[in-house]
Amino acid sequence: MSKQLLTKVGMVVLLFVVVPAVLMAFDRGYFYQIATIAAVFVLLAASLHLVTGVAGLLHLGHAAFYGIGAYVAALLGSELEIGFTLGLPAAGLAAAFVAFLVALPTMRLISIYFAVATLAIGQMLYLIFLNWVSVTKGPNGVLLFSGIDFFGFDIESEIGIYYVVTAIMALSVVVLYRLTNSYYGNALRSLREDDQCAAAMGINVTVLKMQAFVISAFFAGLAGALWAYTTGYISPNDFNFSQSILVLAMVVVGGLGSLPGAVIGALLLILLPEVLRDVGDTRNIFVGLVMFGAILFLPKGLFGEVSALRFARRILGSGWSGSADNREVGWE
Amino acid sequence: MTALLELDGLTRHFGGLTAVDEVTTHVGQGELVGLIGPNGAGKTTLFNLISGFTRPSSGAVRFKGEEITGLPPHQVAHRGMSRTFQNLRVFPNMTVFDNISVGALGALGVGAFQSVIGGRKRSHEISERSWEMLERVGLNEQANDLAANLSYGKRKYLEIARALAMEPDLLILDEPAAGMNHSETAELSQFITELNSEGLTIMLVEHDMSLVMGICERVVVLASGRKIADDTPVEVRQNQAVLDAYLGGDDE
Amino acid sequence: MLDPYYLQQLTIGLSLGMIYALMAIGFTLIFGVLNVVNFAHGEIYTIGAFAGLLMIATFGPPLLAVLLVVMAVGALAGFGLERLAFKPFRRFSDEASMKSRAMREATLMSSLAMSIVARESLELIFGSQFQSVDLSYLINKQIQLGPVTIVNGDLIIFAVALVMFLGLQWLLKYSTIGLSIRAVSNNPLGARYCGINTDRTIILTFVIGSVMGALAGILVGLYYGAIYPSMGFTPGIKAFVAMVMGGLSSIPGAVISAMILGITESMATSVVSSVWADMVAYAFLLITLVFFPQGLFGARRERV
Amino acid sequence: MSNLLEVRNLSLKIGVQEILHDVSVSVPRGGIVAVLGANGVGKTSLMRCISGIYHATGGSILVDGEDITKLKSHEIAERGVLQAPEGRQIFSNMTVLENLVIGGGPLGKQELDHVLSLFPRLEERLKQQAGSMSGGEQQMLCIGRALMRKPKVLLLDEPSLGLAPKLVRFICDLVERIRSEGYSVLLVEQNVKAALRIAGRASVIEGGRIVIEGEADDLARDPRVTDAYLGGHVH
Amino acid sequence: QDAPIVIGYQLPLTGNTAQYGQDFKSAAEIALEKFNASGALPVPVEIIYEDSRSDAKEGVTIARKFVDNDDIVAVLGDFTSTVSMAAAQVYKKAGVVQLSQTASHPDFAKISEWQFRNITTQDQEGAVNAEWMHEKGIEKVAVIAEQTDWGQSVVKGFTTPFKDMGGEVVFEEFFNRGLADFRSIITKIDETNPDAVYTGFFYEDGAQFLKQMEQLGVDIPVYSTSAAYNDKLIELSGEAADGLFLTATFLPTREDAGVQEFVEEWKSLHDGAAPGQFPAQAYDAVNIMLEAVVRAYPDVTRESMREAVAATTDFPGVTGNTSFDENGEPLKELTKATVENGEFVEVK
Ligand SMILES: Nc1ncnc2c1ncn2[C@@H]1O[C@H](COP(=O)(O)OP(=O)(O)OP(=O)(O)O)[C@@H](O)[C@H]1O
Ligand SMILES: Nc1ncnc2c1ncn2[C@@H]1O[C@H](COP(=O)(O)OP(=O)(O)OP(=O)(O)O)[C@@H](O)[C@H]1O
Ligand SMILES: CC(C)C[C@H](N)C(=O)O
Ligand SMILES: [Mg+2]
Ligand SMILES: [Mg+2]
Repeated sequence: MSKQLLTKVGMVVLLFVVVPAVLMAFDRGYFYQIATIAAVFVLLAASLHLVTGVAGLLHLGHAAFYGIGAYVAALLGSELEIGFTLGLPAAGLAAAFVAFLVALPTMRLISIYFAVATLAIGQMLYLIFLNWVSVTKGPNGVLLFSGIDFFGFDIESEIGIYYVVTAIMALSVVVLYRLTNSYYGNALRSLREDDQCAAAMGINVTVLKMQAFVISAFFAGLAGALWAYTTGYISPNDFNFSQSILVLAMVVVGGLGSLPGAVIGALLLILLPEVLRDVGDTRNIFVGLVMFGAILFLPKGLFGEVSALRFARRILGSGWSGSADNREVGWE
Repeated sequence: MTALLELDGLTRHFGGLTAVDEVTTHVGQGELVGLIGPNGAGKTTLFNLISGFTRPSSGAVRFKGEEITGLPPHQVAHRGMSRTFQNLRVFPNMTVFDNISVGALGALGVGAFQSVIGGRKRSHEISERSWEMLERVGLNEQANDLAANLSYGKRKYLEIARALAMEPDLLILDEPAAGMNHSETAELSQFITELNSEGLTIMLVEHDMSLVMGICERVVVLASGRKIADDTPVEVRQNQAVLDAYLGGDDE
Repeated sequence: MLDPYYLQQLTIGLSLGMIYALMAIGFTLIFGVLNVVNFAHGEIYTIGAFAGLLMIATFGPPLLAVLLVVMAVGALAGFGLERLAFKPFRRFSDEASMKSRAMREATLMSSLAMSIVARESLELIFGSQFQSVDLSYLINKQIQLGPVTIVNGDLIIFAVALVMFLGLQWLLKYSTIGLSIRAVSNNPLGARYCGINTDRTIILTFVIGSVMGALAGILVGLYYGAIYPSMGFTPGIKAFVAMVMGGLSSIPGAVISAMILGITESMATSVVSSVWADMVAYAFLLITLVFFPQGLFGARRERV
Repeated sequence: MSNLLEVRNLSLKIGVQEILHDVSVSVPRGGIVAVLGANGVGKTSLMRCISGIYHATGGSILVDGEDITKLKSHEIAERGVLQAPEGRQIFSNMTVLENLVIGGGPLGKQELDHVLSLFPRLEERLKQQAGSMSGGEQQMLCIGRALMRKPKVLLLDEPSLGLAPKLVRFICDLVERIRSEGYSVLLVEQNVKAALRIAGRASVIEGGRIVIEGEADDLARDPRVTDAYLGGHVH
Repeated sequence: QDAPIVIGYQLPLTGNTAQYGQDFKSAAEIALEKFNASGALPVPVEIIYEDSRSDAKEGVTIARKFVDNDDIVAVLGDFTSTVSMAAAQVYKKAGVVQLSQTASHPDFAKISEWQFRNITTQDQEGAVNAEWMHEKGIEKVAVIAEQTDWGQSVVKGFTTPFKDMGGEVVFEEFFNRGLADFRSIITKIDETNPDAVYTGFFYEDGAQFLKQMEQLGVDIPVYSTSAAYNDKLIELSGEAADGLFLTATFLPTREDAGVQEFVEEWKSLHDGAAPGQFPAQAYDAVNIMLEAVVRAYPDVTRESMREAVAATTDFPGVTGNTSFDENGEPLKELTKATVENGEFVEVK
């Protein structure tokens, strides 16, 4: 119990004292920017984790819900002058609402059929962002001049924005953590493992899937609003299929089924391209290689539920000499 | 004795095959009923019809006086019926404890909201119930092992414990003793009788005659989808049709 | 009598569908075996196109020779891909891993990683622009068929797709190899108990699927005269959609769905703006899934 | 060289868990050997090692004098060691016929007829999707599939599981018949009584070790066996 | 030796649009080398290139990075409007002048006083094309453009003046960039029987469009914008390109010392291929920036650079003369060109 408390306090200190202090020491907007974007993607990955990591549903259109949030926040801000305080929840709710609508016909689907349905939904939403010019302004995107107004405070400074974004991210991640590390999480996991069997246990599979999907969309919507407010300009390409795949990669690289894994995955895939900037034009090859290495050597992810530790112990325990006979379970 | 479960002319076709053919029977409150029959007689299909996994082609299922024909499995479960599967279905990548908690959850409600704010009482209740079941089937030492790493027999108990965690009124067991040896079967028989004596109504399919004949109060026999006998074990054992179709010669 | 305008649109749709089908066939074969989405199939397609391009640029041999070399390169690429991105994950055969989605998703990601590396490398070497192809190699010579216009490429693609399709159907239904492929796809552990060399079967599947992918790449590349590093992306998505719509492991299903997608797109373009054509195609997919949750020709879910 | 299958001092470790220790079992040509034991003692693990699904961490396995310990599972099958495994592992979305044909490998029609004559239920259902069959029907398919390759050594992991009493008896007869045709059988069985009746020798595993080993008839009278596995009374 | 003056350049060096960014870099290097060799300033000028991958996330991060680098006094780029506009928010706040060679979003230059671009607006190009068609007696036109902010402005920039002249727009549609198959659209256009097609595409989509027009036997004159001006268009589409009309601000064949110097240098670096419109655009942008540096010297600060860039008048670039109006929009002269026998030639 006390160890848990310690972790909690540690996290808070890290996010709200250590990181800003370090950033302050460098006094670099660049680092704030990266930290802020990273926070947005941590939230995004954490929200996808609920659906893909815990409930085991391969979701290939998550970026679209992120996009809905961003569009709602940006359009409310630029067209109706409804600021951040209301725009943020509105963004989350709008994404959740759309998720609810599209979930009605699709939640019956299983495995890869579900995946392809979400791909279609994601692509359709993207096409709407891009082509419904009269509302979304189409390819012109939406410019959002207003800064973050947080309950009357106007937040302009980098550190201020960092604090707001991180605070919302942290709060959301705590909620997602509690959702997944609870009996509710177990119910979701049971869907991942065997949905028919879960149904026999009295679990309403369709409704549960729908809940997970909608909740996840809600947080993706929040992430979208945060993104809109940190950049001030959004356009459809920020929410295309590649972005969905990027978020999926975060969840998987970090370790499917574990929230810290998703967080680490998001940090890795946001920070890595930046860190590798000096490598030059080959940097994305390295991103691919690192991703590959991460999956190869930690096949259940950095923090996988079906734990990496067990895996490590196994390797160490049986002395991974590379010869077939030393591998207890081989496919050779 | 009031009937807890009533089946009325239940029929199911698969293509040209009639897997379950006009089966009418009932299970009374507190009864322990066995369902036997040759392989492919339609026993599992009958269980699937009762628990909502398969829709009947015709006929009706009534549970606690209420018609439940065609309801989806989770709703049937909510009304107080829980089952195990013939081909073992545990959640392999979850711990033994978590497996059982899903059963408790199904009964107590899933509760997204409570898991975030408050809900202490509920989660306490779930863990209490899960531990209780764990202890009952003697898996408490393996509570934190992955279910996939349990041996076959232990998984059987896990499945039963999970079903019990729902605190059902009717428990349906599909071949609970398969894969167990005599002494283990005896242990299981004891366990099932104990459950039954606590007031739980149980219906089970089993090929192990020592179990069925030993503990069931009544035995229903299916052959080729039809009910060919419905009687006490003693009577059924002597029924010529049953002997021909199922037991064949002397039984051990 | 159909309006020649719609007849022409229908023809275009058919030809488009044929192109998607060409890619979907190899994709479905590989998916069918491993039950993972092979994100790198689009890169195999691209590699095939680039191999052909290099051949044309350096030797200028007859088209048939180009295709043969491309097939060889495809086979090699498929082999390499399997060794690198899939094989390492098969060392886990305990039950938890086999049933674990994490493992499946791991290969999904490893193939994604390989596809990133392959695409970025191609970009680095060739640049991301369209490559210039000797125009005489393009298979877009006009052929007039009554009121509709097609090109010789349509006929070539049709013939190749047909051969691939029939060949695979025969392979899967009647040959020992095909049965092994299906067995491994259905139950890899069971296949080992039956004495099937699962490793070899999987490699073989990758090789066959990749040969088809590479062949599709060069043919479509020459059909459009557009060869560039990210050329596999869109057809990859379409092939994926066609495969799922068809019911995952059914090759006829994938082919029919690919045709449906192609026709839907071209017909939609004639009714609404082309920017919405994909919208119609995706909506069609969703509707299909609502009525056929396991795709058009998918196996029903196993009984409990 | 009378032992067709010989398992010598086999041990298996998975991670930190020791599943088998120093297990030795041998099956003579034309003999039936039963392996008995409670749930989770390692019987299936032993069978998996023999079929090359798990790779033993110590000891060796010989078939007809040839060391197969390090061979891959398909190479082992080629040497005539076939298994009807636990969990059946049939190809659920293929037809019954296809399941059998795959099991047959290079062998063909003749074996098919033989197997179908053993299990008429399968013959009725040749075109049915294997996964939609009843539990017992799947068990027949699983055994039938293993027989399709005319195994030299047949490994049966709980063949009676899920079978009706009439069929259990039938399987016992079948196993004896297979033996009389010169095959060897290694049998894991929970139905101890039935197993001891048909087996020549038997071993009892507890906690990954062989604790009792001997002639089946002796074991059937051994109180350690009767108490633990036969509910105390001898037949 | 004084410290060099540093300029940041953000552009896509990897990813789907890398070909453009790589060309920009190449053009910028030519311009910079020439400038540093000319001795116009006692200190060298240096350009730092950062790869934005045409991704807004990376674009803003780079912008921050540039802003943080106190040595950087001005910024060039990005390529797409999307990324340029996202980055613009950062430059606006920090007060760094940003000159994009290609960002064509109607609002880009309006974001703040810090944003400039030297690409012609489509109001200008569209009007010239409309006039041109009108002169030739073309009355019914089908308009098609890629679905980007730029494509939107292409359509608007053309249809408004054309309708004002009494012309009729019989078809107006967009397509997604990178669309491989234009056949359905072409068939649809053909069905409306226009006298000409006005198109907004880059050379790659353009080549596909023209090839497929020919393939389907649709013989309607095609007009386009300077974005299609690239030798690769002809290389990719062969004879199908013949008879394409377009406006341009840059013709590598123009008899102008500046143009020829650039073209020669470019050809020597690119296996004899002539530069297209976009690299020329970048070449000019860099030179405008360098000229501004000279103007501001020795007091080269972010503020003075903004004033110096804004003061650009009649800058004689390879894409014609550039001046900035009060909004930071360029005013340029356009030439008309067509493709004849596989070559771009100026229409007098
Ligand atoms: N989905 C299905 N499609 C086709 N046939 C089916 C399906 N489900 C069951 N059957 C057939 O219906 C018959 C009854 O099957 P069921 O599983 O109910 O038998 P059972 O009595 O449980 O047998 P066992 O004791 O072997 O488990 C079998 O012959 C089976 O092949
Ligand atoms: N892949 C694995 N990873 C971890 N533990 C395993 C693995 N396979 C088997 N075990 C463990 O090895 C022990 C022996 O299992 P095994 O399946 O061989 O038992 P069994 O004797 O066949 O039991 P049953 O009669 O229930 O089938 C069990 O405790 C099981 O948990
Ligand atoms: C002319 C083009 C380079 C403009 C660019 N497409 C943009 O996004 O603004
Ligand atoms: Mg059954
Ligand atoms: Mg076992």
